[in-house]
Amino acid sequence: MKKLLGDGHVAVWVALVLLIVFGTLRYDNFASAYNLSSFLGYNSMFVLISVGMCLVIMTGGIDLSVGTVAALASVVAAQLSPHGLIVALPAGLAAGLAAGALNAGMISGLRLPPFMATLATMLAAKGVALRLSDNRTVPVDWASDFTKLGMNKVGAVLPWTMLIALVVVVIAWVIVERTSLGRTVLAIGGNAEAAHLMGLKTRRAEIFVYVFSGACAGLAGVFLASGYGAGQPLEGAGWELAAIAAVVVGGTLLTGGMGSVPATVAGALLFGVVFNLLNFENGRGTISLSAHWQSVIRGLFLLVVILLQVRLARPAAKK
Amino acid sequence: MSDPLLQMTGITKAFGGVPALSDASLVIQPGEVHTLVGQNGAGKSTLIKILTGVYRRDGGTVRWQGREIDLKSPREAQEAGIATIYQELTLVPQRTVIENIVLGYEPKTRLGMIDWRAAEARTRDVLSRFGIDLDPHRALGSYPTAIQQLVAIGRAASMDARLLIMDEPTSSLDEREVEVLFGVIRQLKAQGTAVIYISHFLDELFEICDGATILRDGRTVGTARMADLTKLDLIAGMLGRSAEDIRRAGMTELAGSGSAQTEGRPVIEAVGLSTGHRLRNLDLTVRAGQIVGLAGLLGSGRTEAALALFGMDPLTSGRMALDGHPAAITSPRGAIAGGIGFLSEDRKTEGIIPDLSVRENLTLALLPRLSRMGVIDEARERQIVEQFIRALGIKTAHMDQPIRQLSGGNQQKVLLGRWLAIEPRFLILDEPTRGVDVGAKREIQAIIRERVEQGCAILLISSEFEELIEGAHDIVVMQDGRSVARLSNPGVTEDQLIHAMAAGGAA
Amino acid sequence: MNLRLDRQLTGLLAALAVLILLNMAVTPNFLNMQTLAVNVSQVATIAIVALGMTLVIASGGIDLSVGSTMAVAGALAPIIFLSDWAVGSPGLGLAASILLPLIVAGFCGLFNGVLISVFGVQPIIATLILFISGRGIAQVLTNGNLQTFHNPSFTWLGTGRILGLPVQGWIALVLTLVLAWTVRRTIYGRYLLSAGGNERAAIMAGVPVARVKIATYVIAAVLAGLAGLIVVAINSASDAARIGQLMELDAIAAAIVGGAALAGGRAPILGTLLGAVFIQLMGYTLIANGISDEMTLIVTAVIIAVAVWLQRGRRA
Amino acid sequence: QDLPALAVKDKYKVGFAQTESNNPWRIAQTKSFQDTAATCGWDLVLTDAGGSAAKQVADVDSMIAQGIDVLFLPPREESPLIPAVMRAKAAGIPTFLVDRSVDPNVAQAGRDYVSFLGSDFIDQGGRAADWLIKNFKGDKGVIVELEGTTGSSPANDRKKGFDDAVAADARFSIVASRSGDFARDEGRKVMETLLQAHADVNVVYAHNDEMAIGAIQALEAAGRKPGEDVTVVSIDGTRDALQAIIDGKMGVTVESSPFFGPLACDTMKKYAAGEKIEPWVKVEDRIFTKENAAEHIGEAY
Ligand SMILES: Nc1ncnc2c1ncn2[C@@H]1O[C@H](COP(=O)(O)OP(=O)(O)OP(=O)(O)O)[C@@H](O)[C@H]1O
Ligand SMILES: Nc1ncnc2c1ncn2[C@@H]1O[C@H](COP(=O)(O)OP(=O)(O)OP(=O)(O)O)[C@@H](O)[C@H]1O
Ligand SMILES: [Mg+2]
Ligand SMILES: [Mg+2]
Repeated sequence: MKKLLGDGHVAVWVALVLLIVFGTLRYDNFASAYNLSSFLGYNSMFVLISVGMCLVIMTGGIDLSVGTVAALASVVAAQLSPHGLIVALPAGLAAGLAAGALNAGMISGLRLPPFMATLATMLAAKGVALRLSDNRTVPVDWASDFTKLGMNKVGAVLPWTMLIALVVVVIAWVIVERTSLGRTVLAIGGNAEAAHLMGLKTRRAEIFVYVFSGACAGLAGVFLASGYGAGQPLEGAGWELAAIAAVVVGGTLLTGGMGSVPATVAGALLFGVVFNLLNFENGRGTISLSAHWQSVIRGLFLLVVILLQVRLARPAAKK
Repeated sequence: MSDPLLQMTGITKAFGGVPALSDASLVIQPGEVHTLVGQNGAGKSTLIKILTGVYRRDGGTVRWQGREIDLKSPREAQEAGIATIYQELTLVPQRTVIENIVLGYEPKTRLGMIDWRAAEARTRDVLSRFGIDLDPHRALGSYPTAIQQLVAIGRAASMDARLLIMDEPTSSLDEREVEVLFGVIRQLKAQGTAVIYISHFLDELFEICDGATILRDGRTVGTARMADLTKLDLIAGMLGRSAEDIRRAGMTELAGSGSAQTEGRPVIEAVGLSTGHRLRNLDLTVRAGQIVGLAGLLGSGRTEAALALFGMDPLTSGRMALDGHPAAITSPRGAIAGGIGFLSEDRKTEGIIPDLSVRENLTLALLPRLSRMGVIDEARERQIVEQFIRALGIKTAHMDQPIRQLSGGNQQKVLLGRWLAIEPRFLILDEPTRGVDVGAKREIQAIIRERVEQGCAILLISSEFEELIEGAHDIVVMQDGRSVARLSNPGVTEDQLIHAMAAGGAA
Repeated sequence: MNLRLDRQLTGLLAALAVLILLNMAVTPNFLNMQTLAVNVSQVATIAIVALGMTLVIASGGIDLSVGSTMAVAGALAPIIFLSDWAVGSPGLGLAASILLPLIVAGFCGLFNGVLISVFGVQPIIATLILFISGRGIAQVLTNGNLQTFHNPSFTWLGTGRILGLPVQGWIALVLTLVLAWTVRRTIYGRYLLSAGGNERAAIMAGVPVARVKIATYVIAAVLAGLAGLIVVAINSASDAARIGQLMELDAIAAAIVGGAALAGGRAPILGTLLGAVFIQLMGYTLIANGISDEMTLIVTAVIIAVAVWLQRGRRA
Repeated sequence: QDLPALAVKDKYKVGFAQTESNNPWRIAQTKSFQDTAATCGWDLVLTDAGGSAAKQVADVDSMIAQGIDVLFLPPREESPLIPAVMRAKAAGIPTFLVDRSVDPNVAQAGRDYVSFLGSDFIDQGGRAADWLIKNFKGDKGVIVELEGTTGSSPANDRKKGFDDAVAADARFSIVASRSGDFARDEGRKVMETLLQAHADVNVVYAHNDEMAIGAIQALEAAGRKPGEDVTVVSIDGTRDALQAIIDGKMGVTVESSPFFGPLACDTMKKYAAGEKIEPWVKVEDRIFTKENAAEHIGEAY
């Protein structure tokens, strides 16, 4: 159980459960199948990029390019959607992989700081997405089976996208917990030089995390195109910060070396729930929050979660 | 004789134009324990790092088992059969002990996943070889340096290498662990593993090594069988002076530091100190002009005692008085303001600021006194640094060189300089001569003695009995976070001390 | 250390020289005073924010909230000088409309600094809070409305000229010199580099790390506030939603191109100024030569990567 | 017709899924809906997608879950909001698109949503061009175009409308066209730079008034005389723009009113009453010039 929740990352689970309980009690239909499935569908993209980001951050790196890479992948997938899912999905994924490989090359090969390398990719991916799409959103082919991926559900509630995202989560989790590669990822974050001197395959691990993160972003882009019917070159702004926040709220240290994949998922969902709650609160009509107040409240909420986490994590870290 | 296992010849290496190695060579026979000796900065670690692919050499050849090789990374070296414990602890403190031992060579299940059960078993196996009992699931960083050092040794020793390199493995170990380590080395040797053993403790070398290579200023100046050497020869070779000179100068500089100083006024008095960090009950008094040694086994809480006295760990009970006045020392900053200095045992994480220069590192604690209205008097700063570089014989290209480029021993001297510069009333030295060559060790000891004679009170934590017995006026023995005995010089013997440390309170 | 930084500066200067030569060859009217003035006025705000960012990065942190802090200060200034009280006593009103926003900005920095050094929150997350909320607060202050005004004495901050060059350029230059001196010659500077270089060691050498960090975030925030005022002054309008948007990325990029390392411990102030100039000039070149917006993104990416690669120190 | 019907009630739960709140126009639009809520008997559910089409869909979803009666939706982009429209329809919620439309090949007014209330961005660009062609005195018009946010539909449409119309007149050439991100500060910076590279510019077309004002500041700083030696044309009709017209610095601004609230209330009531609603309820955009600016400045935002 401790492993499942991520060691010492209870705060985020507690907050998540509390918010869901709060929403269920306070609002009609909050826990309805409709709301749940749309919530899961929308947040599948964030779960994906957060998990990719989680591995990157475990190495002590950062990937600022996830948002625009997802946008680029959505454009590529949408443009190829007439050929069906079988072509569009791998194509979008490949776009993500390519961007990830570019990051990996700059960081592991040219030894550029991850912040700057992925910032460059962030700009370039947006430029390429706009170029490919001729500055417009790219409609998908509704007649093909491409949109089924984003629109259909398993049972009444679980969207395919979330299911796939969870599979990726499990894969990432197994890699981190049970493979040499995953442990190397953590070791690099703990002390990159030591990991190298210990004879670990640090370069391979470093390349892996950026390519993996790129792939997650690419897949998120495919979900975006498929679930929202368009390739969107302008989407993805601020996704990198959302993902970083999810990872950190999940208890992963930005300095690397520690972290939990499941807690990161909880972190990503937590922010989704907050948005959802704010929408429902606005519908109650008691207070109509302007958009400005909403951002103030989101910040305050983040503050509370962080302080809670600091309090809960401190004694654990010291023991 | 068959081919040597390893043959390095004519190795050269320069860092940014400054030569570190100019003509170094090293020959290792299969199954021998060979030492590489030399002063701080002689190039020992550099030579090792070139062999194991951390640095690329500028010139020279390396032959391994008769074939010329060119290793490009520590990984390749390990795959070729060379396991290394580098001088700077190279482990990952955030990860568990298990991981630090098996990382890179994890036992796998049939599915290619890590077999954590087997990994734990292997870890316990390795640890028990060294007689360490700890929770292998805890983060390595939560254990003291010595444990970490043992884990590093355990990791390397479990790799079944043809050649095992140890760069100052015993610098943070006490005598008991050193014995355990030697046991392991003999075992490995019996299995045919060769060992390169680097240490500044010369007695150890005579105990464990078969052959020696002497390095001076990046050049190999001699190689011999250990049996053909005396300590004096070794030192003379390292320093490049005649054995006669050395004999005349004597061996340890702490010895005979005046008569027992029991009359000086107490500079620091601690009664019943306890902290949340395993310090249970410490009574300690150090008088002006007195060296009090703190002895104890690994984990007895000596470092914790120092941290408490220095205000790093908040007290849960007990009180302190400085110069006879009750003092609440709650931060290192406050301690320093009260005239307390603390040379930490962990140079890398608690000592140096790697990117700052030698000058900036040396004056860090002194800054408040070096500045007026927040502006640093750089002229005076340079003058002071100049003086310490000369007095301590710090080997550096210039005072603006980043400290991380200095050899370990020289970094230690800079840090000692940092504390001497504040002219402390009370100086805590936690393993001050760790990793310092014999020549420099004497210099450092001389400086310590000089300070004591000027009235400074010193708490000396050391795992070297010789240093304690010859240097300290009084020795306080610790066990499980408590002070259990106080032995007074002159007259303390090694046996007495060992007995007190093990049995506790007997003396 | 001096040697190493100097080598980095040389690399950056070389890159700048190439850019200038390229412009002289291809950009029309490049060598004239107005071009200089335009570039100086545009680079000033980035440079001012980047200076503060450099200090924060040197402390081992990062500050995402600079853009929001700019918005808060920028939204506040017109509220103050448009108030009845300030209209009544314009001199005091003007002073208040500059000082008060800077003080409020300082409090934003204090908030960041306290979260980071007292509560131990990681800088990127601590400053993310104000990144999200700060702009919201600015918008709440103004009800989201664009505030436009006509106030020549305030506007001077953004449009005035001294010796033919924009006031804000001089401000940036003076701040650069002052901070460069501060980092090199004051105890604060030394403490900052120590805290960023090895926090635990710094604490054990008596460095008041918490105080130093808080001061650093306050300085960064005040500088951001100043930049916010300048933006408002240039435009004679304050749009809380837009002031300083994406500024954090520009500022971080300028600092890193200038030689700062995200791991902390280095504060190349002069490099930061040059980094900001480099980024500004690159943007100018692309716009002036009619490169399309999407190509601009791609070319910028390539140039940033190459610039960082050319003068890459150790890894950040 | 398979559009969901709307009962006649005193109170309606009305959803308004705003796309973003980062410019004065959007803020005025939101305010207009909030003001109307009071007079029209709405319980308004307001969301803000922060510029993300995907989030806007999620917002609409959460409104559907809350059981709104009517949806007013300014779709961020043409294609990505189609799922939202379709799901609202499936949930029996009549939807009115506001100020932007969706891809007509997939979703159609009268079938998938009730109607589109708004103006025509292409037409706005065209009208700005028409005014320019009619009123430009010189014989060579060197144009700098300040585009809106790259890739956004108003930017694309306003560009197309203007560029096509101007292409028909041989006097004009567009020497530079560059995004100013719909913002004053960015518009000013881009204009400053372009002015250096193209000193002979004598026409500026901005996709919104904020950028136009920024451009005027840049022109003045460079010693040019907007209104005399440079003609500035733009779109939106903000107070600052009308003031600039009155001051003689700007030639024209084509209105693009954000005040949709009353029209929305009106149209919804008609729909509930069973009246037939046009697929496109066109908003009549006025055109503000020196002749009428002064009389309308009071109502501008
Ligand atoms: N990365 C580096 N950059 C610059 N100079 C270096 C670097 N590493 C080592 N040096 C220099 O090379 C010389 C040899 O250093 P080395 O660490 O090999 O000494 P050592 O013999 O191991 O000393 P010690 O006994 O103190 O560990 C020293 O003068 C040191 O300053
Ligand atoms: N053999 C051991 N097994 C488990 N834990 C140990 C062992 N030795 C030490 N420790 C840990 O170290 C703590 C005390 O370490 P401390 O650094 O105070 O020792 P020390 O006496 O200063 O030794 P040294 O000077 O060698 O570091 C103990 O409370 C314990 O947690
Ligand atoms: Mg060494
Ligand atoms: Mg100790």
